[in-house]
Amino acid sequence: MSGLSLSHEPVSGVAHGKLAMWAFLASEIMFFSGFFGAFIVLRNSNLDVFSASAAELNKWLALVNTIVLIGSSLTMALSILQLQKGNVKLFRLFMGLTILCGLIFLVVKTVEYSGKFHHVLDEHEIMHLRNGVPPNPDALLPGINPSTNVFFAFYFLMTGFHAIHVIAGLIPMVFMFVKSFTKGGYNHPVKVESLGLYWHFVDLVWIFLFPILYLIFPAH
Amino acid sequence: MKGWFEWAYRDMLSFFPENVSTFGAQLDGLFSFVYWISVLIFLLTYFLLIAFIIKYRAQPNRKSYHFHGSNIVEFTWTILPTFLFVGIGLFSEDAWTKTKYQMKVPKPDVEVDVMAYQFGWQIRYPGPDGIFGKKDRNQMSKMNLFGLDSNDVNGKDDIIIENAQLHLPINKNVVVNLSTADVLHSFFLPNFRVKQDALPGKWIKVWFNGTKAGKYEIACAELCGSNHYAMRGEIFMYSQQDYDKWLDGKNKTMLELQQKMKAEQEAATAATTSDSTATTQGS
Amino acid sequence: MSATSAVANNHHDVHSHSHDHHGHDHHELSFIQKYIFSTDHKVIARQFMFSALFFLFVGGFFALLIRWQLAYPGKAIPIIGNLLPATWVTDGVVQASFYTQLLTMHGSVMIFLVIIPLAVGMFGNFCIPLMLGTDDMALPKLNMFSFWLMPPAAMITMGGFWFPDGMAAAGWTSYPPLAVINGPGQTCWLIGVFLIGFSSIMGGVNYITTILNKRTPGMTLFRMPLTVWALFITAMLIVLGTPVLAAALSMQFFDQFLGSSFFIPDNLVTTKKFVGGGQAVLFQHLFWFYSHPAVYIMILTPMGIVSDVLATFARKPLYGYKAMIFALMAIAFLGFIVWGHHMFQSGMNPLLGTTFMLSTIVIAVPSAIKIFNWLGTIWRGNIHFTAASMNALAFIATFIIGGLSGVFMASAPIDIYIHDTYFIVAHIHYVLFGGALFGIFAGIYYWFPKMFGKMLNENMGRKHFYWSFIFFNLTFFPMHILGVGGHMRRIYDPYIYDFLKPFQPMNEFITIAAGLLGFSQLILVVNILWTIKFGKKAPDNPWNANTLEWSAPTPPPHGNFTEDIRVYRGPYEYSMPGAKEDYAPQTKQDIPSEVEGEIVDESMFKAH
Amino acid sequence: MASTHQHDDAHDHQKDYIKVIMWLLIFTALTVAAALDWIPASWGDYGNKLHIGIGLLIAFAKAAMVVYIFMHIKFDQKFIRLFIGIPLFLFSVMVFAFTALESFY
Ligand code: HEA
Ligand code: HEA
Ligand code: CUA
Ligand SMILES: [Cu+2]
Repeated sequence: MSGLSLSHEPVSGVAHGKLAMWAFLASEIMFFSGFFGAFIVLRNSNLDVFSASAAELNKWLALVNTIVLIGSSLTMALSILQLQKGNVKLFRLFMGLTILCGLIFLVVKTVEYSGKFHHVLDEHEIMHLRNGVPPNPDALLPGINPSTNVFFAFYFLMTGFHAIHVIAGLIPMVFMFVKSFTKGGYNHPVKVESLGLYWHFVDLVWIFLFPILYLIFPAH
Repeated sequence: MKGWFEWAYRDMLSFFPENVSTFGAQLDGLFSFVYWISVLIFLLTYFLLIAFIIKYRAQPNRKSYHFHGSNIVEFTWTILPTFLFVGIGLFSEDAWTKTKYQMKVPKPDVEVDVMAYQFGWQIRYPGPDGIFGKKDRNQMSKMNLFGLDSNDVNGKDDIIIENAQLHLPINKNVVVNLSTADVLHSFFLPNFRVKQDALPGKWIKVWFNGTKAGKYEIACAELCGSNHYAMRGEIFMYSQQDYDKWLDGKNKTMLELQQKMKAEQEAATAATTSDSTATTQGS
Repeated sequence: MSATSAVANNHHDVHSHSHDHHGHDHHELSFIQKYIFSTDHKVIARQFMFSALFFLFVGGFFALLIRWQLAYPGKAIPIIGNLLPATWVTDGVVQASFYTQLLTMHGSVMIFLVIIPLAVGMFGNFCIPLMLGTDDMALPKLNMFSFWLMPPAAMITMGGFWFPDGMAAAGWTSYPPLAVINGPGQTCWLIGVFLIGFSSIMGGVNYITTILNKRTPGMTLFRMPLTVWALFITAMLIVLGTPVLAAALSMQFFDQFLGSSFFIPDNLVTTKKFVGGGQAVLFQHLFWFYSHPAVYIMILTPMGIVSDVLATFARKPLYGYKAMIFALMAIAFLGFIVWGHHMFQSGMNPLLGTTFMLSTIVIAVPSAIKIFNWLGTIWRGNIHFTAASMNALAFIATFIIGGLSGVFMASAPIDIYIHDTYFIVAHIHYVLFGGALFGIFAGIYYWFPKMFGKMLNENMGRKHFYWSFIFFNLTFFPMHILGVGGHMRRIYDPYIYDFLKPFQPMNEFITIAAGLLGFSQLILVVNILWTIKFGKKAPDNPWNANTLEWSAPTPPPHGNFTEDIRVYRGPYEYSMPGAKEDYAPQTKQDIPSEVEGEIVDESMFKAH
Repeated sequence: MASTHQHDDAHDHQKDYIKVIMWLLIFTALTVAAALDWIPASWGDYGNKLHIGIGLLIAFAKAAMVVYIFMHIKFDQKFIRLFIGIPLFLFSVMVFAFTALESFY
């Protein structure tokens, strides 16, 4: 029955993988919308706590991460171009760079998190960040953690889920990268393209996280 | 077994518990308005459904009518229900604003605080001085659900009722400030057609005006844990005289209690610095 | 298609299940690859069907325990009372803490593990590729994944069973703060439902891709059967709604497990300590932003099925095909802006109550359009009564009642009194059991021959229908009356309230009817099992229907069709005047008749 | 599984990408600069609002560039825009309803 052509060419003109990725990204937008919506509501009712807490975050590490992530978006886009052109060497190079950027991002994130976990709140901070309520000694995580206050809950929630997305993106990238060194090579431009869409989306989320968590709380 | 079929030939509307609040009649009226519309729609659609099922049941030599539908018909049965349903919406609006809009809550003749907790209700009257003591959320605890500020003298004489019995006069605008100490609860007075969820950290004004003296029930209508079902309270509606009598009795015990406390405190002043209890109970 | 091709197909079935089209077609697949980890959409549909029917009995069993307690509080459960675990019952009597677990798990199981898998998982998988004339889903591996996420997710959802505190006990709505201060059973529930949601999203993504991309030549969007349209729109609801639930669940998980306070305001007087600063209503907003569309996720597909079944058995074109599609779209769109009607009494801004009241009432309009079009479909038809068509008619009958009770609650001031009473419970079951489940039954009776190659026993099918329909109404109609009487939902023992004492006989009546209703469902199971073993072989097109799946061999082989498929007309061209047959399969090119068998031939997106 | 939509000229895209990345970096610098303490404290709440406004505006501009160029919305079929448009619409409905939580009454 191999003469049949029941597995049709994509009718909409967009390859299956890519279309599915777009549908999935629509879903992802709604996922983060839930967080952002909640963030707006709770920010409005906890302004003081939010700006006091945002001051504790490390803008500069986040800036580094922003640049790293934007850079990885570029290398990702370029690696897709190269694979479409059939230039495997350059594909490998750019894919490798993307992975590298992803890893740097995660390392910086780890540094940032562990800084938080090692931060013991002093009297002054307990007043400002926790309205005078002493931290819960039984909290699962030490130092500054989601139970510190609503702002940090959002911080860990949003950056945490973002980091999970980064990791989830890195796994297939490493797979493709490694595969491109094997004898068969790697030649599925549509898959790389779909993954690229996903990766740009991850970048996009960060573009919003960066200002709302780290930046737009002025010092005064 | 005996009571089983009694309900089968009773009109649905006759099952409402007795209404004893001023706006209750309007709400019940709205219900029966929608009810009769629904009955009409029900009869219309069921008549067509059953008639078609009988009339057009399969017969060997009948052929169905090949017809795809008509835009005029579609348009008609889109527009007509729209008017009807929007009508219901607009018609409901008045009762909604009246009962729930916080800015439309009438000036209270009697004001009480109701604090829900797992699993019961605490009720607070302002006491002899007629002023509620200040509340301080940071002082809330199992012993002090309202979080009465221990430094506020106005709070010392507040009457707190712990056994979920609410006593109120009839024909007076009652405003209940509703909140909860822990999880969500819902303040449900079936006979008054009142229902409002209690939110932790927020005071919501609920108002009603009872029209008939007697004893009614308070229920919790929001799942709040395993004993949700047992959050039963009682509400006693009195004529003004009876209510005053009850209230005077309460106030008197409060004053006596206060004086006794004061005396005790003075006696023990030198010895220890004991915590002055903000509240006493009554029932 | 002839008997020979059916034989050939069976033969074919043994071979080639592999999905990469790079040769090696002819190796034998092990049992596991063929029936367990299969990527064939038809096998996955069957897997969804059997697992969901299993959970129907689990959920139904919980419901019967609930009913026992409400009718005879404090009395030991007969027969099985002493077999149940000690954390559930003492001396055979249901405990108050177990009762809340029961109603929570009943609601969750029925919604997440029964109706959604049946309506979306099973019919989506079975119908979409076949009705579009293609060989499989666009992403078969993803499809398999989306099924195999379900069993572990189901286990995790009920995982609280292993903890001393028991399963989740905050209602299927899981409102904080209650849910947050509950024990590990709640954590399990959160994770489980999150995974189920993920599985749904995977499915939805796949359906959207398949429908947009894999239509056979000639199959324009406006030639798709309504079942596929309904699934398409349902998939959009899933893709756009479910992630919001996932977000809400994640936040609740943080509150529950990591001690944050998204939904916890300051100074809660509970044993668990929180820093506060959150808002409890926020969760309700997020939850209903998903869960209202979710009720349409559960009803739209059955609506599509009913449209197909009615047109087939009335031998008539569907009345107002396009109007039906626009009504589906309108319901889906409005479904996203009405969620607040679940929160009229929650203490949200009453002004929002007004807005939500109006939008909610407006959503009745497209539903009315659908009802009238169904009535128009059977008008001047020639209705054949089978188990399938009777279930479809029952859908209309019960959905009218369920929908009308929805209009009561949609009016915010009326909702003040009936919110959280049995009036709501009656509404739920009229739309979910009476609506969704009857629609699903209709679909099962309709497509079973194609799915399994055997004709279901019609006699048993009718018995199942009559019994279910009668006992369904006897069980759930009286609940409206309980609601009017003020009977709260989710209460363990109603009779501690004086004003509810008179309702004990009615509760008893309901319980007995519910038991019989549960018993009636056994007929369906017996029928299915009996048919699979002894049933009569099904012809390729037993109902003389038009849609593409009936042009495939029975049961369809791997790859579905034995010849290339081209579509020439819409799906509902029945009884064309002057034609020889009273049906016109979408694949048949020339059918001489007096009318042109066309509806429209245009499409929103690029067509062939 | 081949894409039916061919990208005509790969080289052009490369130029686009480089341009976009430059703008992205510039905007990043801008947004960090804007977040510094340059608004006089006397502007009070308006100053805060301005901060937020600028931050979000820049973020949206950056996002638009990523979506348009990197994610190829500009070059792909038009209907793909729905996959972003509809969620954004729903998000705005959501935010509208949520922020009405407290106000009015
Ligand atoms: C499949 C599921 C399903 C469906 C389809 C619906 C449909 C509707 N629902 Fe329902 N609903 C639920 C499932 C569903 N619901 C569930 C599970 C809950 C409870 C959740 C919980 O708290 O646990 C609930 C709760 C619920 C509430 C909250 C009640 C409360 O908690 O206080 C409200 C309030 O407005 C509501 C309204 C409606 C409306 C207006 C419709 C409309 O879509 C109905 C439209 C249909 C019709 C109106 C009938 C057909 C029309 C006609 C016959 C034509 C009329 C003719 C003329 C005008 C001439 N529903
Ligand atoms: C599709 C959804 C669906 C379905 C099919 C049902 C089916 C049934 N439901 Fe359910 N119900 C809900 C969805 C559903 N329910 C939801 C969402 C809630 C709200 C939950 C909440 O408040 O959070 C609810 C709540 C609910 C309540 C209110 C509980 C309370 O508020 O305290 C009640 C009470 O009577 C009830 C009863 C029933 C009954 C009797 C059935 C019957 O139709 C069941 C019929 C039985 C079977 C189909 C199975 C047959 C089983 C056997 C024959 C047993 C044999 C097996 C063994 C002995 C192992 N349901
Ligand atoms: Cu309190 Cu239910
Ligand atoms: Cu709803």
